[in-house]
Amino acid sequence: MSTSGILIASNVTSTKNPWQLNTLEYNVIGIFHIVTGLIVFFMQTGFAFLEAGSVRSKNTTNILIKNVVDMLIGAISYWAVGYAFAFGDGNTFIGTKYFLLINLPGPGYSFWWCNYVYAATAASIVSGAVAERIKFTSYLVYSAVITSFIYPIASHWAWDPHGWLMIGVPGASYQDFSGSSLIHGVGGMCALIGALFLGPRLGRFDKNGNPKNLPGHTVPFVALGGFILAFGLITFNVSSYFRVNGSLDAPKIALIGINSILAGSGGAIVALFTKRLHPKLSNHWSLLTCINGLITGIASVCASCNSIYPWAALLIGAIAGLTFMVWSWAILKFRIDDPLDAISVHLNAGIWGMIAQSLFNFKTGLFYRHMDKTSWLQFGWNMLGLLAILTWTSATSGLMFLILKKTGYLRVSEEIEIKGLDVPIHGEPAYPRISYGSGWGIESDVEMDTSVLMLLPSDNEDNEARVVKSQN
Amino acid sequence: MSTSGILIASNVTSTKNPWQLNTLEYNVIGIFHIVTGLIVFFMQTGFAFLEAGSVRSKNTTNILIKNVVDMLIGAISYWAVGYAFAFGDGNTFIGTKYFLLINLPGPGYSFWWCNYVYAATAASIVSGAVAERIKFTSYLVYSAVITSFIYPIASHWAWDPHGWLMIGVPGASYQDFSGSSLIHGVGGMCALIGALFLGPRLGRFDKNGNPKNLPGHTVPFVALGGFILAFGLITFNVSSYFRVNGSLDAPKIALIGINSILAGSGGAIVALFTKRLHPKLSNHWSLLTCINGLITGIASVCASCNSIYPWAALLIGAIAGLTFMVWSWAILKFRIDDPLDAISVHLNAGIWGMIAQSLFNFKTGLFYRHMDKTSWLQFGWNMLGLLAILTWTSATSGLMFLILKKTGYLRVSEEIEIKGLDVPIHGEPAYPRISYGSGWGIESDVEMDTSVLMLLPSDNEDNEARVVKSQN
Amino acid sequence: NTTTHPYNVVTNENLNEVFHVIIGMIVFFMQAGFAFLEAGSIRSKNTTNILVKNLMDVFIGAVSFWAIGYALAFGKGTPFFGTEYFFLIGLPLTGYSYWWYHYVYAATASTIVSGAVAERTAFGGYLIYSSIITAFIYPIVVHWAWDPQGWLLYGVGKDFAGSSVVHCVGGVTSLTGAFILGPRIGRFDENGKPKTIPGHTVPLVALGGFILIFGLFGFNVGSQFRVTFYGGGPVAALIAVNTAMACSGGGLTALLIKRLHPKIGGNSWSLLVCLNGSLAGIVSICASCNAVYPWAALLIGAIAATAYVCWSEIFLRCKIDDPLDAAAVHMGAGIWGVIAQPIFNFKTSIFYTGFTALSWARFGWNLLGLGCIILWTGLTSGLMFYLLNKFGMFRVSEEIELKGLDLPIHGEPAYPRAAYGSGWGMDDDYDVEESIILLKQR
Repeated sequence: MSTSGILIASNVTSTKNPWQLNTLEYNVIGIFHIVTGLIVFFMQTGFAFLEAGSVRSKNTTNILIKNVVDMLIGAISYWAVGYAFAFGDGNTFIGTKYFLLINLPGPGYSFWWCNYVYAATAASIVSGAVAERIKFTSYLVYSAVITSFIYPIASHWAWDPHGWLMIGVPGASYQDFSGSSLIHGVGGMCALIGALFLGPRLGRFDKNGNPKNLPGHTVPFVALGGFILAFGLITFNVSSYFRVNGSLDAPKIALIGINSILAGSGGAIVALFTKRLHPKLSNHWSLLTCINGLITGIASVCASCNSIYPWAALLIGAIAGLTFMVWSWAILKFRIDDPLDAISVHLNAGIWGMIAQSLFNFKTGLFYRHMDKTSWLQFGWNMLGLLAILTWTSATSGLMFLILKKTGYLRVSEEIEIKGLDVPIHGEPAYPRISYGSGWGIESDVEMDTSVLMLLPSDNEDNEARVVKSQN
Repeated sequence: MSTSGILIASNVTSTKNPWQLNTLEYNVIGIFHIVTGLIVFFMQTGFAFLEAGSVRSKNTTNILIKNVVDMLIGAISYWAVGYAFAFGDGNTFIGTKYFLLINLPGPGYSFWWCNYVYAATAASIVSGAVAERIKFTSYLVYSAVITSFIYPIASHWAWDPHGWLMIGVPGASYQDFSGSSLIHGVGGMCALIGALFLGPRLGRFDKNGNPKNLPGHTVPFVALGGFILAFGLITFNVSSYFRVNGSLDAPKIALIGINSILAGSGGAIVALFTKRLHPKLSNHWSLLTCINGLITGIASVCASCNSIYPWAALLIGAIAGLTFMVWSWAILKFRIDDPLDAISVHLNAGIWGMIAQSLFNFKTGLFYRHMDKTSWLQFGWNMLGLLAILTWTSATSGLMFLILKKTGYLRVSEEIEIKGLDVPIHGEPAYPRISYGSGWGIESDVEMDTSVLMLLPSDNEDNEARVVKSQN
Repeated sequence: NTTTHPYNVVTNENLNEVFHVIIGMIVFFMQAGFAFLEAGSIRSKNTTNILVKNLMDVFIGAVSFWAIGYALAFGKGTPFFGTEYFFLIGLPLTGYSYWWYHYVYAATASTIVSGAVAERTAFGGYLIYSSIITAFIYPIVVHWAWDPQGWLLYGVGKDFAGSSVVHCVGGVTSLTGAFILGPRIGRFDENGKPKTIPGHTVPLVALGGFILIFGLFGFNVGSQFRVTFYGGGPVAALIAVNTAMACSGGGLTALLIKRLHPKIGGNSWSLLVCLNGSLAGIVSICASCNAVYPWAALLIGAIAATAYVCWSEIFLRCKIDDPLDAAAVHMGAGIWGVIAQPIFNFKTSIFYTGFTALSWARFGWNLLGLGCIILWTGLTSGLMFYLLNKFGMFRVSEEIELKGLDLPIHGEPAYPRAAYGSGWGMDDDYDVEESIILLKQR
């Protein structure tokens, strides 16, 4: 970020540069940002399908369009004001330059690109928790507010050199490498507030308040989303290593990759086995639990993946998998309805990730500095920062959701919720019956082979006969 | 592949590097590993969906969770022991350093990352062949054994400078650029042994031993898997070119990409046309055959894609497409049930790839050295290595599957196999009926347009009326 | 020994080409995007058909661009076509990454067509037209516009990443194909009124859309072929930013038009229109993404989406059945993109140079090039489709069209009924929880 300002986009074509080395370095860095940023951008697909598979078929188009639109709205609002609030110099609280990217120096563009995809991620997290019942217009509003205001200001505090958390106190400054608290914490907290204001889906809890399972309609889509998210989140962590020109920078990036996959593995495997072995749970090998454990694990090493050993990553992930199970149980106890477990995954990972970072960091962690004063100071500052970020997020998003609720824009009508959002609001049922089926009589549960055999010879003859005929 | 990579890994341990340019080069190399490794990692998604689409809907969650878990288990076991066995110096047979990555020098991290994704690939191949009938616990065991023991030792032989195949004899050393034999051969052989020990799925062969078609439940998932695999496998080959700093290294990388896609094209087109035109086959333009031909083609140039001309790649791929059809027919003749044709694709590609490499390599191939002594020696050494690798794999995986079978952990009960694995074992049917359908009367085959028109105006009014009401 | 090598040059070259290869991979993945956008937009009875076509595009494209296409496009020769490097023979090593990158472009141009002619094209005819596009029609246009020898490049116009070269070629071919093929049975009723034929799976369309947007970002960024000059990285980043802005402008504009315009649709928030709008936005910014400011990109994208909606309406009025709106998106937005380039370019455009003669010449040259490209593509593809149609190889029989292509032609229904259902009694509307409890007691 401390770009020793070189050039603006309009005069970058000069090929003569006395500092060839610098050029190369800047180019390598730029390319690295762009390529990894592209992959992180692809993560939007992951969220979309994780969510699409987890809702009922009657709301599928709705959840997909939300995920498409939030990346589009995110781009515009992060371009217009978000980036300026986050990285436009300014004071310790908020940035004030580069609105609409005006006067942004050249190297800022790749930085914008990376940070835009992060902002879009923070907004996407929320859509899972409020799925199947929020109004589309209200969704448009809150995703704009998150990417233009709530998230940028939090990231200004912690990631801009002018931010008060980044400046810190002598001996300590906020350490959140790739956003356990800033992205997952902010996203997860907004999700919690949103789910609280919206209330549970109809039918989620019976009269006695016991939860009823509302299964998602297509497990393979959930798995697709999970795979893409794993791919994207690992790249996310890797891409947060913003400079790649120093000695041993590449190995450190690889370390980040390794830590991410090990933490994900720890989280997934622990969650999987907990679900299988805990006497009070259903004792199934659950795919959904496994995927949520995976995401929680990776999200919880975001804060520390550049500065812990692989074994610590595995441990952090494993504990995250466990806390996920606890959070998920507690959220249900409080009768909060979160169709995607977004709160238990992201908010949990944000909080635990910041704690773990303060414990296991191999330079400043409590365990490595034998709990000396500096490491306690660092721990305290991290906790303070985490608290500040979560308070900020819950206050602002609470206000926003409150206003939306008061004006009646928050939740769809009961009829639409029960009958499904796709048809009345989007006019596009996800699986129109009329487009299914063929005319070859396979529709009924006829024995497959027989019918193929039955059909084919005559068909082929017909077909070939026709071809021959038309050629004559 | 690994000569240059491992040299980098072992030479650059000093953190002080006077050569800034060297730093840059190492960084570029590291970034290249990491980014391409990430894309190869995404290939897991490809395997998952290729397999999910090819099984029946009652086993979909099962196959998906297997593919999620094997990449996670792979990470842990390759971190704990796999990498040490493969690249931890040691003797000609096995490596002995870097268990748990302890004391791994910096550049080794990006090397670990790339090799981990390769190991996970080798393990994933197997899950297709044993689909729809293997126990989940047994799956956990074998994917751990493959990634921690069977594959790493084979790759130590051929890719570590200490391995006996790599050292070779004067004038010849094993040539398998990106793993025709090491990844596809090992994976395919494990698949064969697994399918043999498990026996066919119930209903796959009738009383007279004639095969019955058990079609997969969703062709689009198969296609999704195929596309992702093509993307991943081409990157796989490209990423195996471990250094990118030499003069003309980048063109060679591009050559690898070109050879891969041409071989894939050759394989796919030949398989497609064989299926269409061969009088004894069903004469359809078959998508599944086309995808399998594609994978076989790319896998068979793994061994040689850095050292053949594009026309040779096309030819190798085309022959691979043909041998795929033959293998597929033969496997069925022997009444081995391989739901994904994993054996015919990968084992076939492994064997043919090594032969083709010895024929068409433009430096050492039989055709280019006019069958002189050196090229025959090279050919012999390659065949010996292939034989050794396949023998090693079949012996160890045979023992493993035998033990699993004897202890009764290998195959699910008949009831569960017939009724499907998803519900009893995973508690998550892939498409829960309860989550389908909406309340808007589109379910029946009502004419789409009419019903939309019928619904919308009244809905909107209702909706708006309700909004107004709630605002008051 | 690497420590004595002349590093700078080598690293520059390597960096450029490594960048091409990696970005090329991402663009390659875009094929999957097209495949799923199309697969979700048609009826289930033709799903396997459209998937196998999109897959074959990759292979046919590779073989024909290797054999002939690259030679026509980038071999030395005349200003109109190249004559060297057939089968890549004699290609210098440094040409390989160039081939790889342009191959993925070529495959893109031919894939666009399959959407417009979906659900009714015969497979044999498809194989033929797809090879001709990647071997002949598209490479010649590329030679004109992007080869140093091409006659269009001698001029002053610019098409940075193929608004005209890739997307117009694909779009115009789609248009002629859809026109000659005629509409699907049942698309227009007796009075000529269009009837909606919805696609069978919206999530697959969304999947395709996401992958396409991802791939098109790579497409635009990767078109910055040299990234090692002073400031090369920032320009690549500017391209990504501009693409994001155009994509957003397009998607949101199309979404709002569909929601608010009284005459279009049911005033719903339409996912499909939103996706097509964002694609149109990216298509239109291809020509200028390296040389406009982000606000201009937003504007260009928004106008492109409007153009897409209008073109789509026009084609429907003309009773041209394009199931994917491929012509409206790629041709409509592509034309606008080439026109927008000389208007908004911050170095050479009309407004930024104060209406100089040179900037007007640039504008004119872009229009001329655009006209020539459309004319060439329209004529050659029209002739090709006409001949295919004449010989009865273009369209399947009425029976197969009505009953679906998957079974008779491919033998692989996309969702075989026999593969569905389990034996656990979960298939009726049983309460999931109860049945799980039931099972545990077992």
